[in-house]
Amino acid sequence: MGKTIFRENFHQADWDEPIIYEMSTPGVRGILVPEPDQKIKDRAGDVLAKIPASLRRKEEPNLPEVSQKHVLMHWTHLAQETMGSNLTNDISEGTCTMKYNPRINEELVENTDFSLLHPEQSEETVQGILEIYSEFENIVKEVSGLDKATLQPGGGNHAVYTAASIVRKYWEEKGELEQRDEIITTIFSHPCDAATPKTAGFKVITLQPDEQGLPDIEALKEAVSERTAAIFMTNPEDIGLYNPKVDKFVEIVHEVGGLCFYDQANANAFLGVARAKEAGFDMCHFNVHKTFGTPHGGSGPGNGAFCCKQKLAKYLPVPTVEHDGDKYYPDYDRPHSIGKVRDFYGTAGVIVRAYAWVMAMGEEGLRETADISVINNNYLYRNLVEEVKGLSYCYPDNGLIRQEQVRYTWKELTDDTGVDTLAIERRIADYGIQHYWTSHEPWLIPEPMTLEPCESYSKDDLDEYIKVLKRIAEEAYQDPEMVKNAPHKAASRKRKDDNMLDDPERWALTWRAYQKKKDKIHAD
Amino acid sequence: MGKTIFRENFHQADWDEPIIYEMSTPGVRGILVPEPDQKIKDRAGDVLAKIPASLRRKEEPNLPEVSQKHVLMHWTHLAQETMGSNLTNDISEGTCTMKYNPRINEELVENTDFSLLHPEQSEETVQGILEIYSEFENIVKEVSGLDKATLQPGGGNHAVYTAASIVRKYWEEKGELEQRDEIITTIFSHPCDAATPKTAGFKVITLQPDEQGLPDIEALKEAVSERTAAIFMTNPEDIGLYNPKVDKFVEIVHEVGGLCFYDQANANAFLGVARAKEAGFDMCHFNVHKTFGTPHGGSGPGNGAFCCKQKLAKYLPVPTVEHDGDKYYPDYDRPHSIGKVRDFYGTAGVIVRAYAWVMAMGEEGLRETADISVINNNYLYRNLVEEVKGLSYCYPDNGLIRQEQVRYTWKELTDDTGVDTLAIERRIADYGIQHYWTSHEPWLIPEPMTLEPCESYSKDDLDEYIKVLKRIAEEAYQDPEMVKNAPHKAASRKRKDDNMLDDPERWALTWRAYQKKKDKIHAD
Amino acid sequence: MAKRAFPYIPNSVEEIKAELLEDIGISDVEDIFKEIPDHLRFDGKLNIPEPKLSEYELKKHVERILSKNKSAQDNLNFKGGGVWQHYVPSVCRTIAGRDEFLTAYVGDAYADHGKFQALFETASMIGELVEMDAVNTPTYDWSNAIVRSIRMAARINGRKEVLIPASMSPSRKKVVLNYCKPDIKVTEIDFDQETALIELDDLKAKLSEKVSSVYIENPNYLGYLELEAEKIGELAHQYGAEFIVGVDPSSLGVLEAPANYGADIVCGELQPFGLNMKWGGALSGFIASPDEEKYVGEYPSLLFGITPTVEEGEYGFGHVAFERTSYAQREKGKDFIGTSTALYGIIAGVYLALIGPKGLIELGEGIMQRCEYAKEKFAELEGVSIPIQTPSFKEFVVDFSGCSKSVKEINQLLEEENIFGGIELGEKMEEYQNCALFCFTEVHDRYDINKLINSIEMIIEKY
Amino acid sequence: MAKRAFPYIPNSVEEIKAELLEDIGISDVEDIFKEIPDHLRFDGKLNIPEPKLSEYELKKHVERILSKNKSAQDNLNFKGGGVWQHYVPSVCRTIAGRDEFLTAYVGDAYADHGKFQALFETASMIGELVEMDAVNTPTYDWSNAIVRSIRMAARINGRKEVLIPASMSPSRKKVVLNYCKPDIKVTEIDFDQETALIELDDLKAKLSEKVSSVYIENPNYLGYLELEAEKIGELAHQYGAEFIVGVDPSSLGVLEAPANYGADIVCGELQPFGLNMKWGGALSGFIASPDEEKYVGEYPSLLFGITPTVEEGEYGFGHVAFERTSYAQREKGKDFIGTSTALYGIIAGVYLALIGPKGLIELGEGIMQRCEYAKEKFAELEGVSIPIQTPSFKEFVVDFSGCSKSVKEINQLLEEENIFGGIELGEKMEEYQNCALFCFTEVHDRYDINKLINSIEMIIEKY
Ligand SMILES: Cc1ncc(COP(=O)(O)O)c(C=O)c1O
Ligand SMILES: Cc1ncc(COP(=O)(O)O)c(C=O)c1O
Repeated sequence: MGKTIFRENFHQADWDEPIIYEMSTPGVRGILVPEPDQKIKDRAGDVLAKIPASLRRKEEPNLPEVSQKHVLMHWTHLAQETMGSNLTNDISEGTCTMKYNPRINEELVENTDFSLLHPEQSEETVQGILEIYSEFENIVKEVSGLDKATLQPGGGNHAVYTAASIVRKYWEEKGELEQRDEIITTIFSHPCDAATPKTAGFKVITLQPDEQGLPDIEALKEAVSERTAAIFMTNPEDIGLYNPKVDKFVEIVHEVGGLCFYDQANANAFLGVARAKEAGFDMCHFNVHKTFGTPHGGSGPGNGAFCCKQKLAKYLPVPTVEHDGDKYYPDYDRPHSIGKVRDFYGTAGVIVRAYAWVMAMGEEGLRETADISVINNNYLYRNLVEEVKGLSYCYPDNGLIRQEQVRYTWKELTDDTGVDTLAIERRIADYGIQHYWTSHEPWLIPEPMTLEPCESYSKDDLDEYIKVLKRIAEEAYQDPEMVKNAPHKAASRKRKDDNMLDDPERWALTWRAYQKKKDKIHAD
Repeated sequence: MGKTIFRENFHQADWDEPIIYEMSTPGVRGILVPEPDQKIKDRAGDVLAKIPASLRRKEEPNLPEVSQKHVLMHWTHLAQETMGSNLTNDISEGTCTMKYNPRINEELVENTDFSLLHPEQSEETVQGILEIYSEFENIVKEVSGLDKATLQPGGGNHAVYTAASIVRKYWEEKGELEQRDEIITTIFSHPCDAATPKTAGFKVITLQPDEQGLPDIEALKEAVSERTAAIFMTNPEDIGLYNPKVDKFVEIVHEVGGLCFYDQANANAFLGVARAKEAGFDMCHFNVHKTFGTPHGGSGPGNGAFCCKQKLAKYLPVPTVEHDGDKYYPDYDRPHSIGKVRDFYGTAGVIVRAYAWVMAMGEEGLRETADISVINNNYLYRNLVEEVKGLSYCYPDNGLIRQEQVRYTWKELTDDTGVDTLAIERRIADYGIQHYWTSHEPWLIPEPMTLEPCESYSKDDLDEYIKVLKRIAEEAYQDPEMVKNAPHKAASRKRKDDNMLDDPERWALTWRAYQKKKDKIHAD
Repeated sequence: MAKRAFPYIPNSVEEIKAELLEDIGISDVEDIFKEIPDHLRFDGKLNIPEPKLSEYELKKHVERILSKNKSAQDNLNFKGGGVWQHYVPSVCRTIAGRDEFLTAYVGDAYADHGKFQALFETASMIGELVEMDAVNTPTYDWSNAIVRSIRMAARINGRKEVLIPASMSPSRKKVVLNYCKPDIKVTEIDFDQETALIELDDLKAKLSEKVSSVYIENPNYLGYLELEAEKIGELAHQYGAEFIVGVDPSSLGVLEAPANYGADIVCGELQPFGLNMKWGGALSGFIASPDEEKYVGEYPSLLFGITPTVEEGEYGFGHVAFERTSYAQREKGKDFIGTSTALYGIIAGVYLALIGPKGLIELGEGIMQRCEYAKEKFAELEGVSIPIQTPSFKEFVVDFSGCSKSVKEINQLLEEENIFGGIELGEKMEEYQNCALFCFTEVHDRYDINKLINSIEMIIEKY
Repeated sequence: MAKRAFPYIPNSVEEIKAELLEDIGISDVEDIFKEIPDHLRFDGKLNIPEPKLSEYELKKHVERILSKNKSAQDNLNFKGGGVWQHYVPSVCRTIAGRDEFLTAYVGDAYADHGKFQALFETASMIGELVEMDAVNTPTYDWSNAIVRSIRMAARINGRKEVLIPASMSPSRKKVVLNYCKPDIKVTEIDFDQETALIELDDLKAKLSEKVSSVYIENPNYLGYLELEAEKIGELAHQYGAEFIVGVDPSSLGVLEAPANYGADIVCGELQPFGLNMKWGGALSGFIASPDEEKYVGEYPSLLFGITPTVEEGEYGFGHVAFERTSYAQREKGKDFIGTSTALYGIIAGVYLALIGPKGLIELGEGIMQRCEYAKEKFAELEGVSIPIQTPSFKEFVVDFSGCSKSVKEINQLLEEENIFGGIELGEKMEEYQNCALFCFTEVHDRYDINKLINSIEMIIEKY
């Protein structure tokens, strides 16, 4: 075992970096564009003159003018001021499955055999990428046990929105959409399980947890009716409890004719362990950027792999990827399709990476992923709860063993010291660790913290994390003001006044807006 | 113009990173090696048993065992703790020509059409790289005005050593080697102009400067004799003065029959302005990693492009790159050759990059490089000398206009405050700037600092540099102890005791040595 | 050989696993999974392909599959239509590949200060291109940016109908039709087949006080400039509707900023800015509007703002009006927000800073010059014509009706010459049978264009 | 179009240049260059090719030239002989591409702390492989490491003769012969053509009290294990000579650490550790020795040591015994030091940490298995034989004397099958006419080996 790392002297890179506009000098170039040759120019004539005055740009766009070295330098500084999970002990971002994103997969997507494909190329010329799509669909079908998949959605929300669109189409085709206008979800399901059905036009009914912290089956029984279009639920919910009656939920909804969608964004800890099929779901989705090891990109590109049973397959967005016995082809001829949720085929690079990730792991590797994820989590949580003063976790007495993540609570520490979870979240960055995820809204658990130590983390990482939280808790008891004023060693110090960002007079979304509002922003 | 940048709140990344051995856990893997398949294993049998006992490894080599994520993380942290010039305002490393190293060139050398070439491939299969060698040789021949080139040396020293080897061979073939055993150089020429002739077996005579700071022509006249094998000299020497009598030096040496080698490592400011040919030199070299924009790699791989007149061409290392009218080929059939200075063809990737750099610039670009380099330098030096308290420069009254770099002196400031150049050099890192280059040994100029603001730096960079040095000088006057204890915001703090590194009992070149000496090292 | 630990799973070493289990106080992982009732457990092993455990074999395996593709590396590509082949500067690739940006996620603007600043800067540059003060963090793609703009408009004025041009990208239209359901009625405005422009009369006929917004694209899907854009905006405004303009922003070096011809909301696609085509996988949409609460309060996306910190002179960043979002309010938020395309947004900023104002103008002008040159060359071909005379940018329609070969056949034959011909329009828009949509960018030199023309000439003549 | 500023030269904008000149108080750059007398000025314009000013055209241009090569990407390569095709892990490439390491240079261990630590760690790992406590920062290549080791030995014991094996790499030998001049006499020790091993009798005959060092390679250039290495060391020691062993360190998972069979100085090549072949351009040498002043004081290279800082518990780094070097002492330093191959050294460390002890053993064993398999397959071919039975690692000699085709002809025909055959030995070593040196590594699977064998079989039979 390595020594337990503790970055006592840590400081994040802080370049005190100007805004790119402050680095601009007229006339400087970062790169030159290939000019058309003289013969082209001669034959083309004055092309700009052909643009009618109302559409012709009158002034040079106000872009910065910066040399290539300085562009590279600036964004490299900004990069260093960002804590990517590949560089850090990123157990912090619970519910996000911040696993290692293999570098080899980045090499694969830089391959011009992929990166320079146009989506309108003939199917003959894209057999390779179609094969990867098809193979990865087979993988998610196997992992879910469902029958058909689409990889078009650009993320988890988008996949859940796709589910909502399919539910709508399903009832529309049945002629019952007017009646079936409710979608049920649970409060510990991801916000998207409520927001996307709403966007798709449904009324949303949200179930509160029972006293164990599990979805309340009695509440469900009361909620279902002939108006129920579907249930959208996560399991384990984001507090890390597996709902052992999940199949009963499905049954109850099915009984009233509703459809059942399983938000399996983070299926990491259940790969090869439990599937949508066995629980009876009609649909599910995976966040490919979580469960299948692709990078999060600071918030995308991600991908949502949506799976469904055969009966819903006809509603999938076009095109689906099919094989005619001889070759792969995109199938647009799907009259019942909801249409499209995204242009072309979705975030293809994410799929190439995910396919490569699965191929690096195999069946045994996927199962090992699940095993180590829950073992890591149980090791972390037992030790945290034992060693860190003022820390507890939600529903401590429900007798349920935690699975892949835990929602903790700093309530005791906050009561004792006045240091709240947001302060601790900021402080952790001073030890070289990404701010942790508190909780989705609403905060049913007070002063929450959610950690997910998936399979990528070593025992040393877990021990470091424990040691850091222990130290911060001690600091909170000894020097609460210091913790409240954190971070001290991150790339940026505490914002002066978060209210500014909610104030139309003082928010500024662009440099041009900032120029206009500067005085108000800096008026004290 | 952008605002003058001043990184008041700068802090370098400091991950307080453990040694990789401290991150090791038995059994962990970073990557798996492809296993031979079972049929191979079966037929091969127990191969290890065939190794005689004395040569068979008995114990696992003690390498760290670290997962892939942690390997990546560790070296990424170490990277962030390193100030590459592409990320910084690196005017600091005078004599090193820290210019922008274009990213596109890195893409080109990752191209498998280059990166996966074996040097023993048939010439038919390497026409592309041979063409680039040939083209780049043509470029350095044109830039120097000389007749023939080799790109085999791995750096500047290596090229100068090649020169020394050629001088030796030349006299050997003339049968005069015993007599011609002296090589003359000047004290402001690079150390390699003394060290490599010595290594090649010559006695070295070093000329001191005249009162203008230029090489002393009278001293040369005294030094030359029938024992003079050659002169090896830099011009401008590394204090930035152009020797206007350089051709006289050549003449004087030629008169006694000696050869003349021009160390043009940093020819950046003289591209298209002045050449070895016009000054009469027989040989010269360029540091490709300086003058031609290739990255320095933390100290290599570099490349030394060696050029010579026709009469010395036959001594060049084998192979040379030739063209038979139809195709390129490596020529090994050179009976007078010194042999080889490096395996195969030298650092080919450096040549690909350098060729691309020249092709991005063209004749106009090379000349612009020269112009802006000397303009930048004169702007910087005038303003520094005017604005920074306690700072002066060498030979201030010699009436000569500085060219591409200047050797400054902090003597006045040191006398006033006790803060020496080494302290200031450390302190500058606290503002996000690389430690500057003081001077080669010996320090003829007290408390030296050498800056070279080549063409890659913007006016804003020059102004930032001036502002930072001005600030540090003020600090030295106001709070000398603080400056002496610098750096405070770099990736590492000041070494406890530099003497340890010269003490055989307390130096440690490897982790295994450190384990053995730890107690002595930490005994206070 | 003994079982080897997985390189991506440090704790997969048996001894470590045992140590962890012991610490937890259990003997087997099943003691954790026992929370899952047996009948919900997957009984068996996942039936997926045998892995390639070594990185080398994995690489070879995936490369072998990918090599079944033909790409624009070895083929001349003239397809656009929503994904365009532009040159991606090496600096863009470098920044995109930095693990810091690549693998960040939802950190706040302290530890992820750089990410916030980068996206703020991209928004700032986009804002300049369209001349608007508010710009969002990126959406999934342009199509998504359109529908979100439409729904923003609907929330702003409470109306439930949108007019879109029948000439818009058929693919983006599919997204719009689905996303507007069930409450926003989508009405298509006719266009003139000969000019490819919106029929103003039809627009007038369809406009009413019920219309929430009018959406147009400029240049439109077929590459033509919507010449009466300003007029269209005025008409929309007469009825109190929001005027939404969708743009390919690479045109904005030479084309007017939409705000200056009346747009209330601008949206578009960032792919031209430093992102390779990736089979259409590298799309990223943006939305811009005036910096008014009325608009800003309706964005569904995250919004990053600049704000002071406790350190004098330091720039800080944070989420603007976070309460809007579905993260904060679940179904009461504005539509929904989740993982989108932040990294692409960052790259677009790098691209814009690299190319600068003069470069963007040169890019635009150079593209138009190539197009005009190509149009002339096409027109010289027997049986080939340029049916639409409206000024265009980057793309235009070529009519092969006079040839004995169909567009599909021509494209097949072009493929044999290592050319990806124009997009076949007949299947997508009934108005343009036997037509193809050709795209020319800065990656094409005269030799490339001539090769295309000569190949077509040979194909037409030969068969 | 107006003159465009150079992207690599920010101040090439006319207005800025004018501003700088004005500040300096001159009107023209010639006012600076006037220090150079006219007759020394280059009069004219450099005659070099027209530039490719846009990055896109530059890339196309260089790629077009490079595409005239044929590489091991699309061809099966069986050449070794000092540069070997191993798989380069993606993490190595990532670290190598980070601008921080890539573009650093001579900064001290404060701002360049990471560089020092990285090279210290590489030295630490190499030290473990060879089991020695002192390791230098990298030299240009193995050949350079050899000659520096030889000169170190000469300085240590003041003697002026080195014995080297006649079987060593002919190319490295050329470097040795030049570098030992004029003062160190190089004497070759004969080897037995049938075993490829050093003739102990000849060694004994040539050893004397004048001999400063005995150098051997293990495995040797032809891939064979120098079975009597220990004995050779003993003989050297009997005469008070230093015993220098050169290694391909990728063998050290299965082969004994040289220190354990008597080596005083070990040197070798780092290219197998994470560096692509790059036409032989990615070489990097190392030297290792006991941690004794006698040795450490004689290194010409920079040496990086670990040392405490003023911050309790922090690791600092710095230059060890810097006064040794030519930087410090000019001609009085130890040989010379300059820019070497630091980045390659860093990568080698990344590689070793990735592959780990078990991986290195598997690598070695797997390579030997492939070689044995290939030997058997070769032996089955009519007219082809395996002339040397000494145990080998990675490489071995194949004799084609029984065939009607020369090695050159066979190789030419193999090239048509996309195979780079073994290195032709006849030209390099007169002992092995009609022989070729074949190399097998982990990149070769059974299919590859069989393809080689089958192709040779066909070639032999067919013609
Ligand atoms: C359970 C669950 N569902 C859905 C999502 C939404 O995914 P995305 O962020 O890709 O929209 C997430 C991610 O946070 C999640 O954890
Ligand atoms: C003038 C001069 N000559 C030679 C050299 C030596 O070059 P290298 O470091 O590549 O050995 C340098 C580099 O510092 C130099 O400045």
